[in-house]
Amino acid sequence: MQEIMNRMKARAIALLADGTVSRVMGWEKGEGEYDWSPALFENAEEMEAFVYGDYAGANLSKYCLKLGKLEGKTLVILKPCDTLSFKQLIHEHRLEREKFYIIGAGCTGMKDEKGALLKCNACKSKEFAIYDEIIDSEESRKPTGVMDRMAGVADLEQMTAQERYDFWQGELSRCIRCNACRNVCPACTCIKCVFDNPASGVQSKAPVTSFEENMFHIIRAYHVAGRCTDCGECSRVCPQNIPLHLLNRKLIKDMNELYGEYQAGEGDEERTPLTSYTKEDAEPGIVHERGRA
Amino acid sequence: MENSVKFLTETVLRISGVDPRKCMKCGKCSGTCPNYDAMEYHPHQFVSMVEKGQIEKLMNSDSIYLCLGCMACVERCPRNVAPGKLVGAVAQLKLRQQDMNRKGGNDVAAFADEIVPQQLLMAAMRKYRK
Amino acid sequence: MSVNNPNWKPKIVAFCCNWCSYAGADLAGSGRMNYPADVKIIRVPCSCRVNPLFILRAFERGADGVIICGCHPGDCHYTSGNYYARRRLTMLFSLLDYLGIERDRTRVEWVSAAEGAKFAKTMNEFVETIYSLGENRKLSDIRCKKS
Amino acid sequence: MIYSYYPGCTLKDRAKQMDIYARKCADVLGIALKELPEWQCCGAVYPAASDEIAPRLSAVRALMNTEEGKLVTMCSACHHVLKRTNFDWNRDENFRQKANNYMKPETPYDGSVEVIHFLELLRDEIGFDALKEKVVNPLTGRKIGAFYGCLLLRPGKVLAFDDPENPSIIEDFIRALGAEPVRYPYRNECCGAYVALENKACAEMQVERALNSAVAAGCEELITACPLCMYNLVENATAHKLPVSYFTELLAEALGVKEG
Amino acid sequence: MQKIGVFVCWCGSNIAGTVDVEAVAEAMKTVPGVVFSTHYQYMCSAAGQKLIADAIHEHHLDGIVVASCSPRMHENTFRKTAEAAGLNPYMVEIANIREQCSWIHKDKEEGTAKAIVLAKAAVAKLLHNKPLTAGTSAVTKRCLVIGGGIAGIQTALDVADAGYEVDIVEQRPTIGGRMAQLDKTFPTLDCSACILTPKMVEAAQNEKINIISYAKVEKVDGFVGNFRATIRKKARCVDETKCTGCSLYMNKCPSKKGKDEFNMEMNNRPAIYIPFAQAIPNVAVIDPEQCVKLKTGKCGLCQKVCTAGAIDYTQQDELMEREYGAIVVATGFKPIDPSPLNEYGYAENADVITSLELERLMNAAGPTKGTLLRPSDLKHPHEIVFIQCVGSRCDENTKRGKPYCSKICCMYTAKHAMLIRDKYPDTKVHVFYIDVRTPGKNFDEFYRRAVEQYGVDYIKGMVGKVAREGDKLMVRGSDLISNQQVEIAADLVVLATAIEPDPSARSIGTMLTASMDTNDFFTEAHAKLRPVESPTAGIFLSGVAQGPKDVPETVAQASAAAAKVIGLLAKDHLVTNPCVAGSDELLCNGCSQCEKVCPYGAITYVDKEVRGPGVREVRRVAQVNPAVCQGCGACTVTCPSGAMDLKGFTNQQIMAEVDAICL
Repeated sequence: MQEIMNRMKARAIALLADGTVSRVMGWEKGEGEYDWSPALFENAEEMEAFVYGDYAGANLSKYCLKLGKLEGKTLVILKPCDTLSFKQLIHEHRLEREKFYIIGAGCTGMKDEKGALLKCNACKSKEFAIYDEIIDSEESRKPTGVMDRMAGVADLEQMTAQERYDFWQGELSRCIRCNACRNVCPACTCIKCVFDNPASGVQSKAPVTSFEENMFHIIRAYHVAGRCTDCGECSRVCPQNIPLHLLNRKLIKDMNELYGEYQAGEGDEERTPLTSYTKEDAEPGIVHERGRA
Repeated sequence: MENSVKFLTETVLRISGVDPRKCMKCGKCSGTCPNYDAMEYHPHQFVSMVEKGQIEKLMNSDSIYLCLGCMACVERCPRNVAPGKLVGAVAQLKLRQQDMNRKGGNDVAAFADEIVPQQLLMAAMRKYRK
Repeated sequence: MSVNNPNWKPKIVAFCCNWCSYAGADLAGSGRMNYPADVKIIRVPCSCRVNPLFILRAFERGADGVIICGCHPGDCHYTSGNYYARRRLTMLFSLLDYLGIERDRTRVEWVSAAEGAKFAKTMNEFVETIYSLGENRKLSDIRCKKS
Repeated sequence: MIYSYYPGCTLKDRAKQMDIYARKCADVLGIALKELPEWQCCGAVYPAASDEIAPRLSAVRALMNTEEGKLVTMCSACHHVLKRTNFDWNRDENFRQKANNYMKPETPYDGSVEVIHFLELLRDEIGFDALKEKVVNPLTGRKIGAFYGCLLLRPGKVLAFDDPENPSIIEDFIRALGAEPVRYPYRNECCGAYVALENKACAEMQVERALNSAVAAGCEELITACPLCMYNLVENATAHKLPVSYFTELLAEALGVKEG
Repeated sequence: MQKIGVFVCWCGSNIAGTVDVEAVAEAMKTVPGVVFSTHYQYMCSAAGQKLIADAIHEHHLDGIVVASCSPRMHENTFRKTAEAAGLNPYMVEIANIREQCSWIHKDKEEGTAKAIVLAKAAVAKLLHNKPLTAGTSAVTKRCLVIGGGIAGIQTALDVADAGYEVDIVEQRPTIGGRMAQLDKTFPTLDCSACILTPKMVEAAQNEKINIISYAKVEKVDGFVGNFRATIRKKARCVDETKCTGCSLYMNKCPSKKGKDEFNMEMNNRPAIYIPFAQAIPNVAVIDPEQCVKLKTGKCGLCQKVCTAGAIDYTQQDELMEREYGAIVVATGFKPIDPSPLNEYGYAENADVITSLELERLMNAAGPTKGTLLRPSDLKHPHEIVFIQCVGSRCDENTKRGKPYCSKICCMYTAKHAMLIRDKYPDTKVHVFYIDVRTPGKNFDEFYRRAVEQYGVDYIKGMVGKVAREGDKLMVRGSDLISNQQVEIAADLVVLATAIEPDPSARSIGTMLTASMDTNDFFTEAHAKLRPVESPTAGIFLSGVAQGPKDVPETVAQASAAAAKVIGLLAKDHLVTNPCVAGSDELLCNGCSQCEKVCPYGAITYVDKEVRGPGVREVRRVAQVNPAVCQGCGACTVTCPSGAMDLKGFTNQQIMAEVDAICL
């Protein structure tokens, strides 16, 4: 990984120098050993602080929303799974391809202080959905993280309704509505969230009752359904360690089972499972029947 | 066993699962019944008489033993009434009355010979006694 | 459970599309086909107008069941609205079920303008289901419950 | 292919031939008919009253003891009773509950068995085209009428055996054996066997109607899947008479395994 | 604070019977925003409307709730009332306390409580209403009639008579439909062709009418006043402009195996044919399934004999796009196939026929040239049995036919029986019937004549079995009056088969988004009061497409549909529905999800400078074309930010209703 980082750094400095890009979006070390944060670099000197490696877990796609509005091109480093988020934002016309120079970064699985990241345990792909050039190594092309992505969902599905209810109440009731999940999510990109908009009728800033965090998380999962690439950032950043990704993965699992395999950000089709249909789709009653079998 | 009109009617309706009010009185059941001429009351009459509560008349008629159980009337009824099931239910109700077996076990056994198939004897046991 | 409160009457919200199901409900009415007064209908232009927010809001405010009725698939007045609704509601219901909410509190039924009897039958069945489930406690906002 | 097999009482006695030929043919066709252990009489008639539980218990037991997923029957009456029992088991909660109370089984029957008649097996699992290829002794030139009777076909929705008004399975079977099927109007009417013991005249009338119809249409022989029809069509024939045989006998003849 | 008035209608005893209207009006007075509340016997009456108008003036109301019947009945009435009183018509909400309350509840306390909740919900919604202004759209002054039977022809003639252009699209090679196949018509016994063909000719000669035969409508989009249809005109391999209808080719064509559809396939026809002598257009058509030239490339005999040079084997299907202001559905019917009801033996016996087949057998242009001969041996039948209600009036669970009465069978069977007895007095005629239904002018008299004057034997009961025995058909049925089972040795059995909508109806209904019932008959906008309109604006219904009817009823309905079409086409502009979607530019993310689900393509995206508090930048935002948007709301739910909303059914309005119902 060190070697990849060095190549990346050299390449970024060169691109800055020849004027191809005006800035570089990457990572720098924070206070702690594992605490690497997204950072913006505008020249070769600043690039000294640039790092890439095992702790560059953060998905930089969402930062591109603001960067895309600046003059000139931005170089952005995207790991394979990050490219899905980026491409999805292109599908949604939130990013302009020409405003970015994308270096696809080889990845051998990311970590934090607790070990491998959740998303890396069940790595979706080593393919880059979008890039200008790739800097990787033989090592990084090997598959990593072969855990079943849907195992956690399947476990919950096996429980009784009451068990599931108790599980989720236990988790969601710990929500402090810090909005970290929303802020980091590359699919949660509304200029103004319905929950912040007094005119929406569902505005809520902090949870007053047990219901509101339910509402917030159900609607958040629902609003990103079909657009969520399963990047796992929501769970990664949650200070309360709520497994929010289990909500998104449930919807992904259902959509895959009912409407055919689909990965947000992959391919060129802009329609998501929820903005398309077939005449033979299952009836909503399938939810009821499936549970009874 | 109670024998009020209400009890008998309700029992027949319940155990047969037939709703005689669905009948539009077209007579197709009787038009298709292969044993019509032998019967005192015909399939369509079973439907209207059960609806009117005249169960005892039906119970006391040999017609309940003359139904071939062939289900032609059930199959062909355009209203899904199933008159044949009513005949069967009335017959069953009769057998459930005290001392109302059509034949005793020995009587049925007496039919046995070299050729009569076992299942016919078994069927007779079921149809004639309880 | 309803045993706690013998006087409990469920609150049931029925979203009906203007073209088929609302007309079907009218037909049930002119045919004097009874169904419990617990059902209150909200008219929407199409089943695809039903936002999951409305459904959650209803539960939050104390509804015990929410049913969405629209034109039969293929018969949508707007051609495709109910097809989208079908996917959206399937996903929402599945998610609610996943969160442990009684799945029978939600239902989708396609009722045409000519199906007054089906409308009444559906509502009777749904109300019966809700009675058997009892009060909705899992999703409601306690502030909204009248004691 | 292995199938559970329910022969029924009559096939062990008065209708032995039907069973013997069926087994011989099954061997030729590569089907293993695995006789259910300790089966009891199916009950012979399906009760008309929905609250009659006991007469259906032996049928439930047969279904419960079926290990192969599909239970093959040969006799029309057994087929009728088992299929209807199975149908009601899956729809009538009351029946299920009471029957379980009576029998107290370790694991209650889950309703998953499919009851099929041997003819359905030939049509749906083997296929009449494949059957045709196995025929070594085609019955060319024989004009054979199918006597369906009532128990095989009705009630159509429950038995789902063939179109109850316009069945074709036995005709297709006859054709596959190389003979000429003759259709006649009374092939799906009742032979009247159930009243034969008490009321011979009635039975004779039904038989005469059927045979008259068959002869008029040009049938030279009849086949049946029902021991009751067999008995009645032979014993209570009056003005018209026709040779009657079980469909399995015909099959054995065509497959060349009738003798020996 | 808004000032809202509530008006509770008694609807005579319809509402007041199970809802305490006074209590409802009283309860509404305490609802925030309500400044006036009253009740009245008939709000829709002139006096009731005046009461509303007066209250609007007196209390300076800026919104009203009428608690009354379904908005589908009187919403427009009260909107007009409000408008006349100076209020925006969209500041009116209806609480449906009749169809959805008083009529379905028996307990007055319960009904009253529910009515109050419904009225409160309406007030809650109204508090969020905004005045809306309807736009206008132009009307294309042309009408499309789908189906060229008597229904379609009559509608077309009447619309054309008012000066508007009409296209008739007919799937068969000729117009005329089922009526052209009938021999005589009840109860006058007019010759069907004699009264129909003049109308066909009139349609052909009318300058305003364009007959597009051998064609089908493939696609329709647009909306009332502005439909656009794609029509596929099938290749008939004969140039319509050149063909003289001479029929010289008939004997030359080597293919003789085509089934003559006009004669119910009872005889064969050549591959090139004209369906019948009076066909319009009187132009031949080549059946591609039968034509030797088209199948093998060798033949071309018809081309050689055609002096007009009309034959063109290379002709291709032609697609036409046309614009219309109104569309009339006149797709008609077909008799059901009685084969599944094989106790009647239709599938096996040539001499068991349907009534429509009998029409052809009795018609001079039919397969037997009008002599009644039975199909099997062409002998004259001496004993005929008619069976009524074949496949009609069946319980839906039996799968033995249709649940409805086909309406015309009693009368045409009486007609058949009478005509046969009249022409062949030596023939015995029996009719098995369940009921004889004759509610029409001179209908019962007609039926009685069949019995009393012509001695037709009517047997009350149904047939259980038809079995061939020798050259007779043994018909066994019950005679319920004499309580006997009867058996009749018949020579011919005629089944009065149920009728069902033409198989093309379902796809046309889907194409037009016109609602249909479970039997595939088109649903009318109101069963009593708007019987010739579909609930979908601009779609009108003519003939059996809407439900079984006889010729005079069909003609009457066809003219009624024409009157509605004329009323529409006479307008230069239509007022459009102002309840359309609209996007809040400040909230729009420009994500394009809404565009994907819009069935009308009404949403486009523009780069636009957006200004708001603290915002001034160019963004990609959604824009809705209000003339194209039909107001379904699919976009509103797809929009995660809530930028897209639907006027008249806004998020706030619906949530206010939810709150009012649940609290």
